[in-house]
Amino acid sequence: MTLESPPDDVTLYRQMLRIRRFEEKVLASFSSGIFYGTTHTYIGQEADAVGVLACHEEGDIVVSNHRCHGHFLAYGGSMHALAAELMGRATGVTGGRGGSQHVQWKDFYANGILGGTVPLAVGMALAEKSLNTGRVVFAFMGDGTLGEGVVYESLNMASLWSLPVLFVLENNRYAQTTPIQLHLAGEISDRFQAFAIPVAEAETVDVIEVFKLAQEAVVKVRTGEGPQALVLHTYRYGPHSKGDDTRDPEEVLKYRKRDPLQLQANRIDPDLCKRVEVEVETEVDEAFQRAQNDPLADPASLTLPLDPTP
Amino acid sequence: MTLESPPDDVTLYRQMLRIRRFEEKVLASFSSGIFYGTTHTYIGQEADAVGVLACHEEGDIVVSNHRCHGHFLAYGGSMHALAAELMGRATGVTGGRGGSQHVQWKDFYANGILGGTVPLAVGMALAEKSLNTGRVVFAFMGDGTLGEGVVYESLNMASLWSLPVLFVLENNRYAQTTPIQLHLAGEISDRFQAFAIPVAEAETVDVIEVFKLAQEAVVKVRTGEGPQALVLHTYRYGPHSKGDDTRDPEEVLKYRKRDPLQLQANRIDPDLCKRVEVEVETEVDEAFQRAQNDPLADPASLTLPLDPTP
Amino acid sequence: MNVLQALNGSLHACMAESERVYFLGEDILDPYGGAFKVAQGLSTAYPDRVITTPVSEAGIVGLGIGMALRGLNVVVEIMFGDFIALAADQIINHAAKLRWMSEDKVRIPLVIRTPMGGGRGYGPTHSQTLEKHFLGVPGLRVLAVTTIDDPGSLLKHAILEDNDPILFIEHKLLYTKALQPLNETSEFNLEKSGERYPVYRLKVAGSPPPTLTITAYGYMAELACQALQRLAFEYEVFADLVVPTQISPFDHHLLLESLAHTNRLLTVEEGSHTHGWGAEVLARVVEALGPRLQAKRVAALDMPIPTSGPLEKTVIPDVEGIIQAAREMIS
Amino acid sequence: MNVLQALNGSLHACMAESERVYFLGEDILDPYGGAFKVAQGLSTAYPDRVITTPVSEAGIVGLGIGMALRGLNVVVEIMFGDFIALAADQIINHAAKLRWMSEDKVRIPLVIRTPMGGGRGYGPTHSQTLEKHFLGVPGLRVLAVTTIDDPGSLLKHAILEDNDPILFIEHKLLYTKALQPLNETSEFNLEKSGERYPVYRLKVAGSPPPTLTITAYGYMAELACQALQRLAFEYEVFADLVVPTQISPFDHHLLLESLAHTNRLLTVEEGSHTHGWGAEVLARVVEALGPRLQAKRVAALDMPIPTSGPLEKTVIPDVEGIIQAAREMIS
Ligand SMILES: Cc1ncc(C[n+]2csc(CCOP(=O)(O)OP(=O)(O)O)c2C)c(N)n1
Ligand SMILES: Cc1ncc(C[n+]2csc(CCOP(=O)(O)OP(=O)(O)O)c2C)c(N)n1
Ligand SMILES: [Mg+2]
Ligand SMILES: [Mg+2]
Repeated sequence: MTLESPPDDVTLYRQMLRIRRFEEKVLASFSSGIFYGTTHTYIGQEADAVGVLACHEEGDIVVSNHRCHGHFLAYGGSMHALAAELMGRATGVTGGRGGSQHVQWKDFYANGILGGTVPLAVGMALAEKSLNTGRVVFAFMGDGTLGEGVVYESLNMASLWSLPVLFVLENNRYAQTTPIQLHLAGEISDRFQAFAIPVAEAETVDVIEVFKLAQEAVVKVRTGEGPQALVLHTYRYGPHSKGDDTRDPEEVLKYRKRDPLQLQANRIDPDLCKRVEVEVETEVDEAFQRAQNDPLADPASLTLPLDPTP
Repeated sequence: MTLESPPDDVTLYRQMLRIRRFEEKVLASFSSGIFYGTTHTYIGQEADAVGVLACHEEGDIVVSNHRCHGHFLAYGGSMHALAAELMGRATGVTGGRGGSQHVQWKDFYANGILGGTVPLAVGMALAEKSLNTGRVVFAFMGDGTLGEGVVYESLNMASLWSLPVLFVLENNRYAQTTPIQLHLAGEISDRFQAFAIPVAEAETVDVIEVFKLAQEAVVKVRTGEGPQALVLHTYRYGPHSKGDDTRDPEEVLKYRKRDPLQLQANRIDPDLCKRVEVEVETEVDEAFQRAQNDPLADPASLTLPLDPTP
Repeated sequence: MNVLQALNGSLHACMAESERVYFLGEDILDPYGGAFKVAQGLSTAYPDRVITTPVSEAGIVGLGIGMALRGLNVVVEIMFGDFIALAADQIINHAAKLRWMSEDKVRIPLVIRTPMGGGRGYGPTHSQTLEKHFLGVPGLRVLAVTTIDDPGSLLKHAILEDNDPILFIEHKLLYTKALQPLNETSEFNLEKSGERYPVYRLKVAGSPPPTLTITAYGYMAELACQALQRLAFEYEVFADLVVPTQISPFDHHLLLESLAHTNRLLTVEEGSHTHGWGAEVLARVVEALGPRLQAKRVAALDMPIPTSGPLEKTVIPDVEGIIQAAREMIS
Repeated sequence: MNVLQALNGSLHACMAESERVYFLGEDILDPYGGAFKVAQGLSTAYPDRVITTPVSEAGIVGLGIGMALRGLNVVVEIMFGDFIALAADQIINHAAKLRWMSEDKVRIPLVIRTPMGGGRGYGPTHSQTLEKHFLGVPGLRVLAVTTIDDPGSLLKHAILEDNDPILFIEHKLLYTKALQPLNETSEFNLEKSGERYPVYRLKVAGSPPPTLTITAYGYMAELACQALQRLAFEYEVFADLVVPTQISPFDHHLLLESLAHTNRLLTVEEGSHTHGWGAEVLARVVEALGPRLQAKRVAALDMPIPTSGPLEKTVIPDVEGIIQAAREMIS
């Protein structure tokens, strides 16, 4: 297996833009009451999901978290189904059962318990290794999730058994409202190295840089070198969920100036950029429109989680 | 506060010998059926408890684990009460409730859930720091306990808040029957350093060397430098609990040759050594004898764990 | 005053009253003040005793136990009750046992506060009523807030006047609900039994003797109040409602008093049906009353809590469900 | 053949039958074969599919879920049932929900085996009967072994023929007990209902119609068998004993059949009394039967399990306690 070159600039741009516009629409529509529950948007972090998942191959597994829309769209999930899921429609990814943070489709798994899915990711890697499928597990988590003990139990076993999993740590510098210096002692990369897991690290929102780092790491994982970690220092532009932003607006502004989309747009002919913009906006509008016209989830569709009869 | 010199050689020897002879007697007496439950002996690791706890001051807190007899005796716990506890007597440390691994007396706390007490230790350190008592918490754990996630949650908070706790990691190279290479990825010291906790480390059974390392670390803890870790590579000579030894006898023999007691005995006049031996043997015999003559725990002593009435 | 204000005010009062009160939790610093704002203002007023923590539920409960062991009165906030399972070992094997294991030499004055419940579309991992898995833990007290009387004083008793560990349940939908002070309600006759953690008995003011006894706690007590009125006015079914604040261990004294007249018991809870709180209530009452009790439980369906409104509404009990069950029992 | 041999044999058979069966646990490699030896020989026979793990209960259950998600049939051994609380989040929020959350698109063929129970003086953190806290988890099946019939086939069904997560309870004291094969017992009349996870009904052979129905699972079913005989021969009290292997969700069909005649129910369990398994059994039966049931529970005292023999014996139910409770109900 060799290092492949990244997808073309426009594709990368389009994918990031799809996430951006989708999320903007989610935030803008929230007050209209079309959604159930809450949401956590990915705006500002798009280069991570798109750069990393550009390396995923059919059959690879993605384990995501509460902030999963970006991962899901980059994985190839349906924008319409995601919108419908947020709106509690029968056509949602899980028929309205899971909502924003509990998305399961093909080999994509997201969940609202921070850290709780990390051992699942490692277990899936163990299964794939045992079955010799050559599949790689991508496990996304945030800086705050490094507070959860089960993450370390998982890192230990992933390393001990040399399992095919790439840990993608998105450090957006906050856990909800808590800045990293109030929740994390020491260095993020050391948390992986303490388990002898090699780390690649970057302070970047450049999707191509992310892709390259990810691809190097994924090749190692896929060729049996064992787990790798990718620590991506990034930033989210939006609030943690909806209205709960307590950060210094100056700080947000500073990071907004190094926008991953702008950076990638600069690599593209402006007219082409515009065209992509229009196409994506149309796609987002249509996805939302269609979802809104879909029927609400039907209580008759509910099933028991277990067959009760012996 | 200055570094104090270690206790005199005979005192150190006597303390280690008290543990050794107590534990030998425990193992030897088990088949006679005088005990309830099981036990985990400390034979071979005596230098750790004695060397480390020689640094403890009145009011300091000791958090121990399933293998607690050595810690308890070095802390100053009553040998008779410990023997009585193992025998389920009313005079036992906890009146026969806790047994071998659940020992609570003064500021000493032991428990049978691996790792579960580590956050308690850190919480106690937080309390002592808040109350400005100058007390230090000694938290003992084994190599296998590094498998438990809550340990890392605890290390993170201890470090974040610069709490007065000394983590004493006794690496006896096994978790029950599992050799360390099958349960631990990477280096033990890195597990602490990943949380920016300074580590002192030694491959030694020399009680004076242990004391010196511990004293240096404790001084740092006590003077507000925050948590420290001491990684002591050691070995247990006995089985994990009673009959369950699956290790290579050659390996056990190798480590038996660097016996902490022998090492310390070499520093002492042989006649004095003999006298100490006799005294300790008498002490152990008397402790057991007295305990065996004590009444069994009385069911009428049982109390509810909670007052049920509102 | 609403429940949120009462709880927040109580926390302020406790921290003012005793310097030994400490508060730990995730994202609890001002201006955020916790995901549900119960901690609002605390970190500004008591910066040294209000500690925002990493995302480590087991760890912070464990730390709270350690602090309590050393004599502090500790409040730990778990952001969503769904995460309490992460601290199960700390609660069951440490907090609840340490006093007993030490022959009462150590005590654990720890209050673990957490919001439970659905109704907001938060989905399967943020809408649960998981306290049922922590009922009947020897050594653990479980309290649940309602709007009745004074939830602030309930919390205060828990923090300042109890030396044993407490799981303190706050239903998310209660926060914005107005309190029903004991003496001011004209719609219900309200009787109170017990001081620290009272049990309340309500009936529709001026109603004839009850033929049914309903018992509910937390937010379901709210719904049961509504059901009580509609049962009386629309269906001429008259019921007693017994609302405990301490749901485990459960004191069935007042319930038995009411049942002595009605012999009919309906329990209502938001947790899933099987092995819920109501099971123990029924069991106790049957044991006590012998072969004359008719009983029924209203609870959530035995499945996770879905996000989509129509689904969530189907899974979680509502006023209609309570009324229907009550009517079935009477007919 | 004893229970240990049956379970060990079943594991061997499962691993031989399907290459998709994997086994994870702490200290399970030969020659040790696990703390209670249930895994003996497995690692020698199937070195690639038997994985000894670090001391990480949450982690290994989580890994098991992940493996199961990818189509393997996974058995995870938790060394002592007391440690299951460490995996509570993995069980409640992951294993039990994933199928439902995916609209049945994924399945979790996972068996978490663990020994529970006291009687060996292991003390407060190694003697508990904690399964009560995992009953009524939507999406989780809880099974419990007895000596009756074939515990090996129970385990085999769980591992190979069930695609949902299972908590599989083995009482420590059962391992060395001899099996009571269905057809060979002359002391009891034995009736079996259900295939995969049967419910059994026993009565003393040749006894007159029962006046009492006892239900118990696990090791307590053993004690209840002894009590049944002594009640019959010493006190002329004749009882039916209903023994489920699936304790949650609980199928009360056979129990109701028996109660239709006796109207008297005694539940027996080793877990602590309040909010135990018996509560749900009683509640269900009362709901079904209406005002004619007399009921009582025998269970452990509501306190931790002490180490010292005389104390432990006082806390945990014994045959005498069952007999006494039964006689009280009849008199
Ligand atoms: C077990 C658990 N604890 C707490 C939460 C509440 N919570 C949701 S997101 C979040 C912060 C997560 O921070 P991070 O891992 O950095 O991810 P980010 O939100 O920054 O993407 C918290 C505390 C949760 N969902 N799960
Ligand atoms: C939570 C938990 N899991 C498993 C066990 C069972 N157990 C008791 S001691 C032990 C090995 C501990 O190894 P280590 O920490 O190295 O201490 P050592 O026994 O070597 O002193 C295990 C697995 C336990 N007591 N608690
Ligand atoms: Mg973050
Ligand atoms: Mg060890």
